[in-house]
Amino acid sequence: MSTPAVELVGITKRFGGVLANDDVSLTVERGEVHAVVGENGAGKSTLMSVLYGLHRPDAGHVLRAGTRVRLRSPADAVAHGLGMVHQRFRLFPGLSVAENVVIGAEPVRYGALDRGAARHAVASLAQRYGLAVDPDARAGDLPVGTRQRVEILKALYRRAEVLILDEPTAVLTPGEAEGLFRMVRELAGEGVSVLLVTHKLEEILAAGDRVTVLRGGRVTGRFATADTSADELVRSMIGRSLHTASPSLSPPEAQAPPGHGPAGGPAAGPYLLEVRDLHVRDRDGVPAVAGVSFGVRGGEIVGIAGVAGSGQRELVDVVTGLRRAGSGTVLLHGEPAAGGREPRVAYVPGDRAGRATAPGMSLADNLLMGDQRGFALSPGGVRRRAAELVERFSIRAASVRTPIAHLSGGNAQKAVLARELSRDTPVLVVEEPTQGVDVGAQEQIHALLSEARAAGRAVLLQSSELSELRALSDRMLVMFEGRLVAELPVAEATDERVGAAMTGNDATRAPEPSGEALG
Amino acid sequence: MNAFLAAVLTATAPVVLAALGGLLCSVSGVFNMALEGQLLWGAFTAVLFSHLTGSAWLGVAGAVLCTTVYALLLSVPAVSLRADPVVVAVGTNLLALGLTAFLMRQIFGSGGTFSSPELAGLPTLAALGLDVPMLGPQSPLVPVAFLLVAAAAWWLGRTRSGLRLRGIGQHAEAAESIGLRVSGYRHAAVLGAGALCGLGGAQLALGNVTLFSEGMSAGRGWVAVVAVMLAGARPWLGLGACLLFGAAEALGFRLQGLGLPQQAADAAPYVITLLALVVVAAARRKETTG
Amino acid sequence: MTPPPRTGAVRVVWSPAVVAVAGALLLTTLVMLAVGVDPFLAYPALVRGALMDGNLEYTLAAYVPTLGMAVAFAIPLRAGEFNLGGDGQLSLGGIAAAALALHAGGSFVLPLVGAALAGALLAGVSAPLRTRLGIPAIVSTLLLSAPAVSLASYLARFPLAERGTGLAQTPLLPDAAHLPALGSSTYVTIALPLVAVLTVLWLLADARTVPGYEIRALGANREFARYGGVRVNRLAAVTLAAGGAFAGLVGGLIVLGAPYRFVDGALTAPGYTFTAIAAVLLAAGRPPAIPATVALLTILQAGGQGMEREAGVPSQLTQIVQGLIIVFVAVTTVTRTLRARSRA
Amino acid sequence: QPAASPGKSVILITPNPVGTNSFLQLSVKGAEAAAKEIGASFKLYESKDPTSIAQNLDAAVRAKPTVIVGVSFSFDDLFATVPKQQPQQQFLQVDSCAKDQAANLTCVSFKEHEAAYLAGVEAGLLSKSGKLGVVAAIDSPFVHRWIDPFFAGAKSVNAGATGTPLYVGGNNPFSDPARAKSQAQTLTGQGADIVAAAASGGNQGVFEAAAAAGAKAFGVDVNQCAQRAGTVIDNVLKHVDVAESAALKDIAAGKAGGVKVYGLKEGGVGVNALAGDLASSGCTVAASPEVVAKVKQVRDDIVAGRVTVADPLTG
Ligand SMILES: Nc1ncnc2c1ncn2[C@@H]1O[C@H](COP(=O)(O)OP(=O)(O)OP(=O)(O)O)[C@@H](O)[C@H]1O
Ligand SMILES: Nc1ncnc2c1ncn2[C@@H]1O[C@H](COP(=O)(O)OP(=O)(O)OP(=O)(O)O)[C@@H](O)[C@H]1O
Ligand SMILES: [Mg+2]
Ligand SMILES: [Mg+2]
Repeated sequence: MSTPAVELVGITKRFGGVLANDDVSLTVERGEVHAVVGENGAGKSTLMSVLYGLHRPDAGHVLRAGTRVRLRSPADAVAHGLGMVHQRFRLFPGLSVAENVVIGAEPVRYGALDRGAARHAVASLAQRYGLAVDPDARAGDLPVGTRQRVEILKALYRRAEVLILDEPTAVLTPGEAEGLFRMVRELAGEGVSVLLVTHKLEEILAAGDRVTVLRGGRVTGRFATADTSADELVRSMIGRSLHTASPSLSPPEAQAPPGHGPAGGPAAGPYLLEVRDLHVRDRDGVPAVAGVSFGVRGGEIVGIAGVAGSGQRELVDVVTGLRRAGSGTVLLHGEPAAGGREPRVAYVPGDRAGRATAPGMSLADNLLMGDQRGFALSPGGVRRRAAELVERFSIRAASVRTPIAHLSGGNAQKAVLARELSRDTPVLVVEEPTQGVDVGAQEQIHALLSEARAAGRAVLLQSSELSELRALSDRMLVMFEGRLVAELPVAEATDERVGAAMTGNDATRAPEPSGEALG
Repeated sequence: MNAFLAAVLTATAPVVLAALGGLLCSVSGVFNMALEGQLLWGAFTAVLFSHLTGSAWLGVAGAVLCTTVYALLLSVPAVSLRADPVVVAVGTNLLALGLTAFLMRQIFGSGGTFSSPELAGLPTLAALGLDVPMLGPQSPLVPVAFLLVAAAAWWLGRTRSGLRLRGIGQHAEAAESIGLRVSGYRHAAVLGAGALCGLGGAQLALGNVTLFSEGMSAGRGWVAVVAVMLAGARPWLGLGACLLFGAAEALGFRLQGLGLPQQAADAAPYVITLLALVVVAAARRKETTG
Repeated sequence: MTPPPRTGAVRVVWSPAVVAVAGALLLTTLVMLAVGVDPFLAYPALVRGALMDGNLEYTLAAYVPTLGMAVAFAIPLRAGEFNLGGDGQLSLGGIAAAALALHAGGSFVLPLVGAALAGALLAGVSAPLRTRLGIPAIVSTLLLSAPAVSLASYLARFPLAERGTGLAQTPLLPDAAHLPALGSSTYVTIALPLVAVLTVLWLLADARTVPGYEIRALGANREFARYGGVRVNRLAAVTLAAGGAFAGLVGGLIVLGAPYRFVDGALTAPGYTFTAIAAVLLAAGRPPAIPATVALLTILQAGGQGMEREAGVPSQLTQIVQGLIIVFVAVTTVTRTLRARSRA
Repeated sequence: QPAASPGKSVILITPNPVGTNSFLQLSVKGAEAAAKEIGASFKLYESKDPTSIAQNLDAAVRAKPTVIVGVSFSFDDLFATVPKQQPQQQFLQVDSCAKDQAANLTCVSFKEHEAAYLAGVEAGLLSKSGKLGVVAAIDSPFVHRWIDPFFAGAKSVNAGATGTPLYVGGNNPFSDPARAKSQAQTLTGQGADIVAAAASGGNQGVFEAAAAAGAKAFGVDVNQCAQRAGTVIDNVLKHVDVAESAALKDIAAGKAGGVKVYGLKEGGVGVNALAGDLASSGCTVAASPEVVAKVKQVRDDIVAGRVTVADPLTG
């Protein structure tokens, strides 16, 4: 082989008392897709940040194409042909897509920005890699999947020879993720090296050439994907096998029989949540939910599938009381919801930094939200309660007083789940529960959701991972353009059928507004 | 009507220059409340250099230079040392008030007001052969102020550095992660604001009048801050806010002559600005919901 | 006066502050030497001017309104709203108290209540402007301030004016409305314990009550608070009004203390509002530190007058010194409270 | 500790920072001069607000000087009580007098309205348009002593004369020359050909506006004619320094107490037209001997009581 594109040699990085990276070495060849995996808090983001000049290592160094380089800032990294797509996007919300892509390396003509050239460059890059974006759209108005594309275009435009992707698929729909990996392979074919951080093992096995596994800041395994298995990777990551096959590891055929959760038996409780002929308009007055009706019984998990932007978000907002319905009703225990944030509905939002947490507040304060009652509040009590949750849900944090922003992404997600699952509500609404969460934690979270079902709660689950929906739900609803276009017992929810329904191509079974769901 | 327009333009020019500076800072993500003190410092140094050199233009140059240097007092703590720009501004405003009055006594030997027949004021446009009767007798810095707004609008929208400045203000981390030197741009914005305040101060002390008087910025920097808050990152809107404010003020003077109490005239610009804001906001609201 | 909600809070407050003051003193000494003022004369004069020779009374008299205005700014700030309209709320509260004392008679209670209400009303106007029209409070409070000051000034100049004097001021308020003095002092009145108690109550509410928690959450992330069932618009309005009430109350307290009348301009001239904002920002998101930062700035100002009197330091030099100290203190107590405010 | 100096001393307390206020500047000058003459040391305490006035007064009382001078109405409340509590201490109030005057309080006040009336007479005679203006700092009752009598004087010689006052106001009314200039321009734009300035630091702005419009102006307190040669007709003078230093010397000599009112009669107020150095004053009224003659006549009438000038403060 020729000189490696990048070599990280003996990287050690300490944050106060936390040893985030401990003597980590890693080599990426030209044209290689190199996956980095590990539990939440294993040090993946830190390692990538070191490579991209965001953190300076306490020890160790970086070789780029065989020569030692000093990366003191992202500017240095960019100059050395590195590009990074952060999981929390770093786009300029008020700038256009084209501006976002070219900024920092703008085409100029007669001293002024050459906006035509910028637009053209973006359009041709987008076309070449099959990334559909409108160069003139405002970045802040784009859906997440498109933002991801813009991030990638940014790196491509700069002709990054080493592309770092930190959990790129966490917010993508399966279709989008597939497109991304096609592009990754294509780039690799052109000689670009790709560093891919992810929790989704099937992605690694499908798209990666080699894998480096981190645990507790140390390298615990190096594999060629051709010679390894999901199980081996998991063992290397968490030091043991999973109790049961993780949903994201196993093909659908291996799943438990439909309608049977760990509690066993089909759900049969009363309807705790009912939605009748719901109509909702989005902020611009465009109908987002158009005549949706369904019900969720106690002891049942109902999954909602759909392409992003099909009305799921608005539906959840109305059910949780964060948005007013245009018309139609939401019934809880058979009574109409009171209006305003509904206290009988616990809710795990998909937008972690924007809605589910206040990043600047302490972990303890974040764990309290929704449960604050009465007038007096004892800070000590709040911290004790938080410590209990941290213990029970094995959240890794320096202390309950640390701002939640300092937790690794997966641990912040666990904190949100801990808070909502511990609330004693009849109805539980969950969006993207395992987004950015490692396989061990995924397993734990799935078990928790099943427990909630067993306890007789009604669970409404929205996820962009079909496999997750299949693994957990008793029934699946598919939304398309604001309507429920399919209701499938989980046994019938094959990729083909759900996929067809999600894209509006399924005429087999559109549920009646007053059908079985409302009994 | 011409006289009214001329009065508005004269009164507004220093505010426009200061507001433009504040707007650049705001675009770059620094909240600049130090405009009042910098305007005062600009007025003082303009008079000082005009007096020392006998040339109004050297006075202007001196004011621009000195106020840019003075702006380091904001830019270094707020940008490099990450101090709260508002607190620093409170300090530098106070400092400017004390320093100008103190230096005035030390240098000119008199307190209060300094004016002298030898003090060179800025010529009028007419004197330079550029008379525009519509605008009244204005100093050349008045059209310059308005042209600078146009230039800034173009620069922000159409140039490489303008785009980068906008990006930095919107998301500093994002800017950093594509290799932009955030603090460099912010320093430039704050110092540029200093230069503009220097220009504004020079216009105030050598254009609007030809003298220096303790505290003569008299709240113009605060009006500029309000204009920046209203305008966000849009220079034309900032200009509009300044002009609206100036027009309301000039109108207030005229109504005072008809018996309107002084207090009502004082309040008029604020009330009118707020009303305009309410009307615009309500109209926009109706548009989106209706 | 400060409850210690956390052990070591005092240490946290003081360690950077001590550095700041030391550095500022060094700088100031250099300025003094440069202009020929004897620091050995000036510094003792500063301390005496603030704390000794009977000056403590006046320092306390300035401390009380400044602390009150600091809380008036800090309460909405916790919810993420900026109240820059302190001067207007202060003036309106002051004139309301004067009007009530003159025309409604009775003790100081009603005027104080009226003052607080007037301030709350004025600040409260900013709430619907923000929730219904999207005009940020930082803009509307500032724009409403000047007209309110003008209104108070107009009332003092015409309908409520005292005849036969050269100043625009109301007549002397009736004795019954005067705030009872503490001990033999004229300027230290029950305003001191009143503001102190209210401040402590606010600090307790902030740290140890559910509304306090909700306000903090609202300030930290509005959507998060909404998600958690907090009535965000109402709470934001409440904090704005509460801030305004505090400012209005301060206006009333000033007017009902010596010289027992509303003198046009006298409430805004000392610049309580901006001193208070600086103090709150210096406290950098730690409310328990506010009484200390207010004390620091008040002592500087009161002591500055002492320097002028005793050491013959010209008042311009005092301003220079104060300006330098504030910049210096800002640098050493680095804060992150107000980053994205320019986008307001 | 710099305790009260063993010898004599004078402490002057201002109600506001001296800054651009020519009246306060003059009172400082007067006290300083008097202190020198009587061999006393002099200290200036500048106040910022009512509380700091009281604090300064307290400090002054502690320092036990020969005389404590308080300037303006702002001392009315304090001087009604403090002198009684400090019977050993001599006090002097300039420009006003506290109620129930104590024996150890001396007062000096001025009839500036008489001088303003004379200026009005000049303006009435010299105005062609008959439209007069005043640019004053703020609309306070005291300031009306420069406005109402000015217009009254003009009307007394020119029945058709009209007057418009404008107030600078705003954020810094006493030092906003640009705003003052703009207001003077408003007045000249409306046809006023004479604008009197009573705007402290803003006066020079008024003169500039008048000069640019070919109009004329009046100055205040001190001779401001030289500030804009050929534009300033005359000044409404108030000899604070003279009156104050006379009072201080009296007190030092043991003649304390009482109110000394300085009007035209006492020579405490006036206009440059009446001064001996009129020719060299730079004031344009010097070029109109007939106006000067009329002014002298009206002055004599006022002194003799044949004409009374209404005091806006009491009337
Ligand atoms: N800036 C920081 N300050 C303090 N601690 C940090 C910082 N960055 C990372 N850490 C800690 O270092 C450890 C490694 O974090 P890192 O973000 O690299 O994990 P990760 O592998 O990316 O986890 P996840 O999968 O949850 O994103 C964690 O314990 C984290 O809390
Ligand atoms: N303000 C901060 N102070 C200290 N550490 C921080 C701060 N913000 C983030 N961190 C740490 O920096 C690390 C990298 O942040 P990054 O934005 O990549 O999140 P992440 O943990 O990788 O989350 P995700 O799972 O969403 O990728 C995180 O592990 C976090 O612990
Ligand atoms: Mg990470
Ligand atoms: Mg992560």
